[in-house]
Amino acid sequence: MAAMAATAARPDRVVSLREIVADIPDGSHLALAGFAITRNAVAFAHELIRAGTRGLTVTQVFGGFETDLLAAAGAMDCLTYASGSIDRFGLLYAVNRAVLDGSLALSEYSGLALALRLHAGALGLPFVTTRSMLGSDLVAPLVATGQAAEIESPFDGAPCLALPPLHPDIAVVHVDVADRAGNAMVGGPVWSIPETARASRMVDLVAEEIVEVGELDPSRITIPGLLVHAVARVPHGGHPTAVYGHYDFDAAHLRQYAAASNAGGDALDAYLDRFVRGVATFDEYLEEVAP
Amino acid sequence: MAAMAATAARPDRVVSLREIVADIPDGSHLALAGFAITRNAVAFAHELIRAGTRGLTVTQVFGGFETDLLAAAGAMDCLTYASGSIDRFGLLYAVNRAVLDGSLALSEYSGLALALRLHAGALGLPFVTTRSMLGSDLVAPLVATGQAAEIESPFDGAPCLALPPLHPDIAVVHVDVADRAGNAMVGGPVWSIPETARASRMVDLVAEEIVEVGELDPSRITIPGLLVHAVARVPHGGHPTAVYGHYDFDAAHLRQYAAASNAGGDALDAYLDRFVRGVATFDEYLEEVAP
Amino acid sequence: MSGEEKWTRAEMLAVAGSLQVVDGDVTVVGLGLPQIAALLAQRTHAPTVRLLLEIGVFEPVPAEPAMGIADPRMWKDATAFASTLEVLGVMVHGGRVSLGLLGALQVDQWGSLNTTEVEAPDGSRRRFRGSGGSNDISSNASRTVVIMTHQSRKFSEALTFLTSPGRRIKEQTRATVGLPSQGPCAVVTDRAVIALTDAGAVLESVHPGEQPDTVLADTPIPLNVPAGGPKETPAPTATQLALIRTELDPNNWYTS
Amino acid sequence: MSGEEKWTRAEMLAVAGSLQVVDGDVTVVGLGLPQIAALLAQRTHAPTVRLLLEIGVFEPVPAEPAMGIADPRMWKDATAFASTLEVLGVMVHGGRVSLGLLGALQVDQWGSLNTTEVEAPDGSRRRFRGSGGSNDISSNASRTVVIMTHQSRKFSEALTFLTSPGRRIKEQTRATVGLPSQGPCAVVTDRAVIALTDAGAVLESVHPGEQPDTVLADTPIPLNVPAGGPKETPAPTATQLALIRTELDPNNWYTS
Repeated sequence: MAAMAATAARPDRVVSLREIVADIPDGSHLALAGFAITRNAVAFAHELIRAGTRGLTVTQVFGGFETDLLAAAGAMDCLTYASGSIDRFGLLYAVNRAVLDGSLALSEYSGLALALRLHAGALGLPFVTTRSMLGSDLVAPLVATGQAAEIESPFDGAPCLALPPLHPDIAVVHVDVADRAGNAMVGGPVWSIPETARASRMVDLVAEEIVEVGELDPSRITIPGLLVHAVARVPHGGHPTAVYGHYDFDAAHLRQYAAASNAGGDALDAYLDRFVRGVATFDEYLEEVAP
Repeated sequence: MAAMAATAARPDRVVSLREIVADIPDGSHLALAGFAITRNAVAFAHELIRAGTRGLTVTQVFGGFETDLLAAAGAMDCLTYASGSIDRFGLLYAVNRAVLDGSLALSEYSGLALALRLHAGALGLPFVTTRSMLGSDLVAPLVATGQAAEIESPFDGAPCLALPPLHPDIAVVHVDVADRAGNAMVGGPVWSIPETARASRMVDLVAEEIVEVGELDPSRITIPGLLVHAVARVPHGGHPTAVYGHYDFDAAHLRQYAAASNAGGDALDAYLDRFVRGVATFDEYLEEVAP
Repeated sequence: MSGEEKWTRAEMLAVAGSLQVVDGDVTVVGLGLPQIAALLAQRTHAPTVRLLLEIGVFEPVPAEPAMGIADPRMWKDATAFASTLEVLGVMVHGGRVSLGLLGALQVDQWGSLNTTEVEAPDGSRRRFRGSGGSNDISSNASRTVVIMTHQSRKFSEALTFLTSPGRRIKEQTRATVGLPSQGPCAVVTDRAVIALTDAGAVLESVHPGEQPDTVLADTPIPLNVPAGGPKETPAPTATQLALIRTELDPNNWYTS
Repeated sequence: MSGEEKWTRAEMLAVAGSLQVVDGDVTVVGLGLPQIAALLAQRTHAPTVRLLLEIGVFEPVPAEPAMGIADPRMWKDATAFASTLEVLGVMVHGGRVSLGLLGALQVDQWGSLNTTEVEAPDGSRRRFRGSGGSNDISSNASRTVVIMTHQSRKFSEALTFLTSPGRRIKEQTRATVGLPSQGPCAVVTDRAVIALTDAGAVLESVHPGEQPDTVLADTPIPLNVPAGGPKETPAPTATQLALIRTELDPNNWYTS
């Protein structure tokens, strides 16, 4: 039995975006982690749409551009969220249209309540309790579908809402930088990214940049590599949304998308044909938007 | 009504350690955040002992040197913890002796269970649930005193343990660096520091270093200043415990203390007289230990 | 333009909204006009207001106009970047937020809000943003203020969807439902300030140039009028208007 | 010294403990000999073992001896610094830990542990560390291994205090109690390896130089012996001993 030096055998989790998408079967329960117009996994959403993946359930605390894109492409059957918009550029028009025409089943929460369900999933808690949502119309449909229960505290009898843990199959998060073992850093506010990744059975990352293990400050790790299945490098992969410290959102492109999504039909199809289905890679898309 | 420039009016929360201690009445419920031989608020514990503060209830997930010091001085009536030691240097001899002679009432948890009670306090949750501690002898005394309840999940009927939120009066945390508004950074692992601070009604900090607002990376803040009541600068204030990135533990001094604490009686009194009660300030103590 | 054509309705709304902020408030700010109202307060009478954004931002001091709370311009000079659990959990649900500033599609006489879905007279439905942190803030903040434009269809005794709870919820008190705080204390519109009390809604003031009777007619919820009639809301000052026009919203994204 | 005086009992214990680690295990390590066993495995047959410390450390690769898990030497080359909620919560309670390595004062035939308090024959009590993460790890990790010195008083059918649950808890199954995993799978001492199964404890192997009968006599819990008797535990290799003596514990803090 040979002794080894005190240096770590670290796994290499770097793959291509195409490999990440190939591992996602139709009907998967995806957890997304963008927020409106910031840090959306757009390169991933494009690749998923090109792969023709269908029947997805998506959980995302705050929906955004990526969410609407998947709805526009008809990739989603179910959505669980607390809200969605593309900030001042508009609403999630494709999502809202699909909800109203019945092609997308929606479960709605408050922001904290859904973050707590993911948090309970992350920690393996039997269930979590909150006062949020009590009295609101959000409660009844959740209780009816086993997603919430009105109970009393065993300590003081106070009414509270119990929520079961949530365990999506695969979380996909766009990060600033990851090392080759998947230890990843997110700069700026992190909204529900930590618990979205930790609640999921598998975590895939898209990173602006990939470095060697040991180059990142261990105190700045947002997602430990131990939880990560694979990481793909796609610089500018959040376009047209902003990635803090890397690039701003592309206002002109967001306006163009919002108009197409609001119009729907041929206008939205034309957008998808030109920018998503009509290109082979995200690099081609980036050339198309900023030639 | 005059317009102001877009620069913040930030509060100044810097005070002396003596002022922090003066604001802590006898009988307060303190939350401490050291861990065995690392990052203990030793300067604070010294000042508290010199002030003669008595009848304290202390909550601390992992007890350490600071906890034993308060027990040695007879400052504590009640302790809630999950464990305690001074690592390989020994046990919390003064704590254990006080528990056995009945002068210190002890509530015991698992590490996660107590961290979850503080976490529930931090988030204002009605209660929190876990599978930890089920079946163990830790449960019965907690149930008997209203600190836990055996319940079933309203979703699948699984047995689980409910724990009420915990709200100490004042948390005292030794941090690496804080800005003048109390935004504070802890390097290295943070164990239960985040929820210990957030659960408490008031947070006081002892910092190795204090800088101007704006000098710290907002992504590296462990405790937001908005939660902080006061911060005092005491370089080397964790001695003889380690503060990661600043100084190592003092093995010789820890051995000296462990021997005195294990012996108790006159030996322990002599330690306290020489190093705590017999000096006027922590600087004098530092000169006494490393003249 | 209204008020002798010296300001827009949206400017008046931002100013009246800002006056609800008390210096020292710990305030969570929703998307849109609440942002402008909070920043206006921060730059005028409430320099120590502590802003929080549910995206996980502590105490930002934005200097440039932003397209929403997900626009990094809105996070400028923050003291801490954190998570939603930290803002909606520790700060809001933990009872540490004194004021929430929220938008709404529809409001009832108790300040319950709908930000989810509305129904047109022809029965067709339109969907909006959903709750996000709105429900959490209405449920847990010490007080909340609703900031919205004043149209008759936005006031209703029977909300299409009750997203966020008011001072009473379908005849129940907040305490009965299990909510900790008093809840909404005012609806500020571009025509009036409506105070919300446990005895019902009160037309506290109408903005300069507005007639109380016309406002009442366009507010189809039970609305009390104080003896002596409503006051007149203070007119925007030149300083407030200059701030809005040159710094807070120079592109008229919110206040046109 | 035992085993032809070539190694100490504590060295044998560290080696036998290390053999319980399977390459690829995600392992939470308790204070003391479990540290040495885990590091020995990491430096020999299990180079991809992923260590976790309840203080909030991911995947450290310590190069120097440490005085416990709160000694920063034990955190060397960690990939992430995090919190107790992250290690005992997300990793352990979340079901992501395959192996816990724990110390104990007292163990029963199902692997339930006492790390809280013991009673001397004269009725006097002595208190120790308490649970820390031990209960959480025993309750939730896929499997746990107890590492302790072998003294008759440390084995008992009736623990003074049941700190951490074993495969059965006071005649109840783990499933009945509500625990998710199988629980403890072995007790490794400085004299033997005792396998823990749902049918009871089995004297799997005795260390070189130990007599099965003597070991059985010093293990006052129901203990099955396999047909053909226990095996002999593999003796420490020169490599293992050299590592312990020169790198992992050169000061004999744990293995004297």
